[in-house]
Amino acid sequence: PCMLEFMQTIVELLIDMDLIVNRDKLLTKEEGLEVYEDMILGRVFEDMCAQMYYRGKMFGFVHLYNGQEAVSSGFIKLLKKEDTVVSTYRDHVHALSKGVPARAVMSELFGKTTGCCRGQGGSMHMFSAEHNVLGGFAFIGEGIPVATGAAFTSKYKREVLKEADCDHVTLAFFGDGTANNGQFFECLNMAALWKLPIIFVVENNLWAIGMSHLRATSDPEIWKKGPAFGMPGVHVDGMDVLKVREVAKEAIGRARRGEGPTLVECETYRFRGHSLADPDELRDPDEKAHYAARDPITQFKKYLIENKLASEAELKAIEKKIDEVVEDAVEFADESPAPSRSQLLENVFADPRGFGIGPDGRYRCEDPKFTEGTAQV
Amino acid sequence: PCMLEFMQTIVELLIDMDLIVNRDKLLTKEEGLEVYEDMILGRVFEDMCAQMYYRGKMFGFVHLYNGQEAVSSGFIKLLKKEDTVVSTYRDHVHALSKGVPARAVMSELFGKTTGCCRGQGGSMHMFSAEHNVLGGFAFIGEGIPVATGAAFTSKYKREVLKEADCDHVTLAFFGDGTANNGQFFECLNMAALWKLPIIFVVENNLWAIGMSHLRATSDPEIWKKGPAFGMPGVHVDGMDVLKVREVAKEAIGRARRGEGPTLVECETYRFRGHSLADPDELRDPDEKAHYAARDPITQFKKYLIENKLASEAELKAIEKKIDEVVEDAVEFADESPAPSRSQLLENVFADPRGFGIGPDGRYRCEDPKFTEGTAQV
Amino acid sequence: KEMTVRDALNSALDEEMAADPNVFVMGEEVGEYQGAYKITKGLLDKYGPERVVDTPITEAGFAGIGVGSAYHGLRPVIEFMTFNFSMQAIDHIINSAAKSNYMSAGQINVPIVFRGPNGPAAGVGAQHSQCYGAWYGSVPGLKVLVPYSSEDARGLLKAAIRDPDPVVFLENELLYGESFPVSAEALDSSFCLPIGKAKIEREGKDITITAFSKMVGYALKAAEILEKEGINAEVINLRSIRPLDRATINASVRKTNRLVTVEEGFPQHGIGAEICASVVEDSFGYLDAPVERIAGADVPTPYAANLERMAFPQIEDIVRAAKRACYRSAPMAATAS
Amino acid sequence: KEMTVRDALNSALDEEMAADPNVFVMGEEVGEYQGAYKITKGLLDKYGPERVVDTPITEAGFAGIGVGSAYHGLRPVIEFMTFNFSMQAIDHIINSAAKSNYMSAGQINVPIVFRGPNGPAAGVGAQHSQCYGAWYGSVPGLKVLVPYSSEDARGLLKAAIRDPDPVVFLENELLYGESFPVSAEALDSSFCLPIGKAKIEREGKDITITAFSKMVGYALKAAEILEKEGINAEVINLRSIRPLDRATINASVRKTNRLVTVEEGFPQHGIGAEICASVVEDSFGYLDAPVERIAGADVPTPYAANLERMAFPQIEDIVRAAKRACYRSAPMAATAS
Ligand SMILES: Cc1ncc(C[n+]2csc(CCOP(=O)(O)OP(=O)(O)O)c2C)c(N)n1
Ligand SMILES: Cc1ncc(C[n+]2csc(CCOP(=O)(O)OP(=O)(O)O)c2C)c(N)n1
Ligand SMILES: [Mg+2]
Ligand SMILES: [Mg+2]
Repeated sequence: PCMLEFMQTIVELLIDMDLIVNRDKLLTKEEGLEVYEDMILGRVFEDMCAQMYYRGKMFGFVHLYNGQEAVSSGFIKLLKKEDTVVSTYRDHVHALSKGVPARAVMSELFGKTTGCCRGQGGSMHMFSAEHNVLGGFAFIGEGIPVATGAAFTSKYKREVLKEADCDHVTLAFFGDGTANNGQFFECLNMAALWKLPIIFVVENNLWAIGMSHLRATSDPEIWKKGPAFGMPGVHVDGMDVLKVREVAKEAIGRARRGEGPTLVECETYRFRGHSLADPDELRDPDEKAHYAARDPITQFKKYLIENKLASEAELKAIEKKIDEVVEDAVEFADESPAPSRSQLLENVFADPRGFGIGPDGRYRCEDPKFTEGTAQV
Repeated sequence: PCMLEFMQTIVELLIDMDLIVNRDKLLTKEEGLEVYEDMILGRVFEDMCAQMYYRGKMFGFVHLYNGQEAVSSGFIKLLKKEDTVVSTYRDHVHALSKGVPARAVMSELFGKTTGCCRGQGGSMHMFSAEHNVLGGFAFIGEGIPVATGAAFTSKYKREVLKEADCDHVTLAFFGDGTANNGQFFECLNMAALWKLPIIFVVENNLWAIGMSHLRATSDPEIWKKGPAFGMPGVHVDGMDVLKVREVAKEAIGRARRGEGPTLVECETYRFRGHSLADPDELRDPDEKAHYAARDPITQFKKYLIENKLASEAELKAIEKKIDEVVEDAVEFADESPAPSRSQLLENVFADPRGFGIGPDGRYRCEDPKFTEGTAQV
Repeated sequence: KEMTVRDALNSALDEEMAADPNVFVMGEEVGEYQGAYKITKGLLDKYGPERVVDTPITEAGFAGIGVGSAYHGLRPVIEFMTFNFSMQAIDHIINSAAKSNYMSAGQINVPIVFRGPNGPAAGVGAQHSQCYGAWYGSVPGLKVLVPYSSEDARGLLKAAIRDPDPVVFLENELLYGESFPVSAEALDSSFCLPIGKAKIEREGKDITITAFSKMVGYALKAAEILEKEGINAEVINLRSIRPLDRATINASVRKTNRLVTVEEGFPQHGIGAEICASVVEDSFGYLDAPVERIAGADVPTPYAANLERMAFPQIEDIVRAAKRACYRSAPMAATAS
Repeated sequence: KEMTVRDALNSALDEEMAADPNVFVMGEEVGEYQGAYKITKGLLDKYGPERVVDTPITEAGFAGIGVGSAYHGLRPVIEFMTFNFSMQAIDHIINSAAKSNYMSAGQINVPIVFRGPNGPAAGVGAQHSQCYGAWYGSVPGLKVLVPYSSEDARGLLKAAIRDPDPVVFLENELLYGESFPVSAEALDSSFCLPIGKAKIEREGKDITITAFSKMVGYALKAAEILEKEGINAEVINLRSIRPLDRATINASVRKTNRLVTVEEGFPQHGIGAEICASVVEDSFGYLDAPVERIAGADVPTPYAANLERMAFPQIEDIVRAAKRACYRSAPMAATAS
């Protein structure tokens, strides 16, 4: 409740300061349906992951995105294929929004060779070079410099490689807890200093595992660190995909025009525990209920219908389609083969010369000693 | 020149904002002489170091403090013995201000066994447990968490160990370049969150080796990071020891009363290169001249005399005394013995059991194999 | 009586905190969440938030804060949620903690413990599965302990907390839930194991197998299998990687004349390499066969379960290596292989 | 013709930047200051601030930025002012750079070079004197190169920049100013040395001495002294720590039957340990004496010049160890020592 009051105050403050965006900028029907489908995909996919995890189909740490869909869909659906997304361990939905097929993500989670990383990466490490999803970083803050480097590349291409039309933008997604980490601040400085085309998207879901944001952060208004480092900082209601989308449009536009980075704090909430192993005992039921009532999908559905952008039937059709997509992904993953033994030693290097490769230039992956470490791989 | 204008603007801004302290709070004669003596000691000691370095008496990296004396003297002379100072590689003068004898510091620099660390630490690693000088940290930013931990201890002693009167304060000194490093921000947050009795003293000498502060920092007003992290941030003219002292008094008082940390940015300048190996070719002669004209010692001398706090003769006497102290320190260091062979293996552990110690419980330091690494030390 | 490793660690922390008010615990989720792996369960209730300190996610920051408090005589126990994250604080472990007693010529000792799960868990991928034993074990000024059983966990953690020097304490997530018999002596609050002494878990005369942490269990199982095939293996639980108990290892090899080393970390510059070099230095003439070194495969840890299994030593790998060592009888013959 | 190692590195950078616009240099003081050790001298003038990028003091930040740009196909050369500071960025070297090709199943290779001076310099104390060869050399996904001469420096740096994988390139401050003869071939801009091949600097038949970086010079001087005393030493310049050229090392030991390893890093889990284990694994029957391992003393580096000298291998240590190895003729006799 104290948390809610506090957030209330922030929102009022922001409205006063004219920092909260105008809701009137509408989207087209096509855009609305695209965003809705993406949000549904994120939700249904993650629910399925939970089922599959409990059935033993996936393992290790699995972090789901339920509740935060407005952020991924609100931002990523505005991107071009050439734009880059850098995520964390909570990365399935960012990958899906960016266009990585559900089959490839689900297979990866099943540890199958048809996964987007052939089963070598896993839940926390989704990569797709084709879709410019550069990971999947499991260490807190680790993805932020990498994303800043991706943004640096756009500038380099323009200035050094003379690709004048290179206006690619990078989005770095991470949580409130991560916004206390040193790498965040180091990169805010460099991104502002060098005017890099990056947007730092903080998904402030109020908790870092069991650590409340208010207990972890001396000034909980994360967006304020933008101006402190010389870039715009924006707070947005991360449960409202329209608001997110408007803020995202502006920030992405700024980055594309070469006008530099933006810090966006999205106030959101995760509807499940931190990972599927988390008993989730610390969060106040009232708090959970408060945010559950603001489910971004329900809200957006209502908006679409009230504004005559879509009919109930159309949305139902989307939901049905997505159910099928996800069912299909599961089936595909389940039927796909596990990695072959040879995969163990492949891909350590792009050029493995010198590392015990055979005369044919390939790894000696069938060396009987290889699991003993004495193999020179 | 652009730098100067810029600084001018900052200063005006600060005056407007009433953030620049009132010069009228005077000091007593005793205090004045103590501070003057300390500043002279710092200056003369460092000049002697340069001589000794060029004569081959000290080696490696030697970073001198000339020009910045108002900061060390202005802050540290207000401390109690129990208060802690944490410094960087540029640490000789902080150690001297805190009371470590010139002999001990000079001997350390000569690598002699009478040095404050028996010649084991060296120029960048001054420690004195007796004087609560906790180092001497050669990595950028490394000292900041350690200092924060020292401040944490004061709080712990009060709250857990029930030492109700433990009001010890910690000062962390570091440079402008360091204020871009992640550890700085991580600690601003924790210090504010836990209201630790620490003062973050940024000695902004406008340069980090050859990197101009303005080229390195998106918002060059470092003091502003204080409020951004929920603590007071103050800018002060670091060439004016009276101003520094007033700001320091307030910050130290706040920390002692348990009211939490302060960030102080002292605008200062180093009169020599980054280290004695630095050709110092990048800094503008005009800039150097500008700050040379504001030599903190000359300014303070003028103040003492104009305000009748000291006569020329008294100050001369102090200067003479310090010359003798420093001469004596050199003689002492020169005549002191080099460390004995046995020192090599001592002090690796407080309890070296298990590490190849002899039956008498002491290191087997005369083991003929010990330089080969195969000795188990 | 039986006890899980988790309870062993928890009770050791509890007793040392009760015994010495200078001892405190700091890290991510150690307090209200009761520890990511519940090692600090109940401590917040008992000792309060001043002594069970939840931190923001700032390994460099809070590890350094721990070190600073240790300079002033407190006895912090710093939890890394996993040791992988200790990389973010490695400068403080190496420079601020390990080197300060030396740099200050003994003025400032650093009684700090860095602890947390180390090495591979299950299905957590390449970034969460690394063993840091060899890295930390190379650094002068550090002591590095690697408990296997509940008795190890209790005795070594208590020793680490009471020690005046920085200790890196490497646990294993997959052992937390395992139960081991514990003696009455080990349950006493005064219980403590010496730092730097290995334990012979099983005596044998034909071959020496060294292992630490989870691999001790594997080595013991391998020894059972080998026994059935007529090979009598001696299993050494290292308990400490630094100092390494060269005396115990060499005495065993002088008896068995054959050595297999087992670890889950990467092979190059690993603990097996060091043990091999130590035996070559001290007992070269006693070795009747090349040392067999078993380590994690020289690859980042793959996620897929079947690949992951292949990436780490299995019991059958140990059996196979031990047999190989035993069938090679004379030094010269070895080169034929 | 002679060339300093500094000029060798500088010319290699210059030529590779001229040849490929994707190559850029980033780090502290690499631009306007021309490099803390002047390795990047003149590059800013020639290639501009977009390709010679001065950074704030943020190793984690700028190393990660380099990695991110390499994911997108640029070829960053990241300078650490010294490799000690690479600890602040070690997560990016290990996780973001080394493991990504594997985690992404070959989709994202990381053509990045991390370079800078490594190991002890002179009088710079405990924090500035560490050798990181063994640590980085243990990590799958990394290649680790250690040049000694100017030819090494040119050939290996060019190879590193052209390589599609992350390379850790360990230089030595005290060698920067040293001059070495260079062949015309080595001066050609197409010159490149193979990664993973050691170089026999001096042929010999009585004993093998392995060394890298500055220690190669020491080993060569030791070999001269030994020659006068009738011992004919073969000196191997490793050039690469990872991959380690086991074939060359083992072939040499099979010829000489004796081995001394030399390094300045800490002994435990060091490069000497790995070489010893490799030889025991591959050529056990050929060894006529225990391997002699020479390393830095197992202490933080002291400042005082006399102590510092004792803390690192000296030529006479190598001579002494080689003699010891030669006088021990049969394996069994060794145990008497
Ligand atoms: C360097 C590092 N330290 C600790 C962790 C363990 N950890 C994983 S997620 C997490 C909390 C992150 O919270 P937040 O940034 O708010 O993201 P959210 O999970 O809420 O999306 C922590 C501490 C880690 N992965 N990396
Ligand atoms: C982690 C780390 N990176 C780089 C260095 C090299 N270095 C030494 S001093 C320095 C500049 C520091 O500038 P500043 O913080 O302004 O302090 P000043 O020297 O001006 O007092 C740098 C980059 C270091 N010591 N540690
Ligand atoms: Mg969160
Ligand atoms: Mg500076």
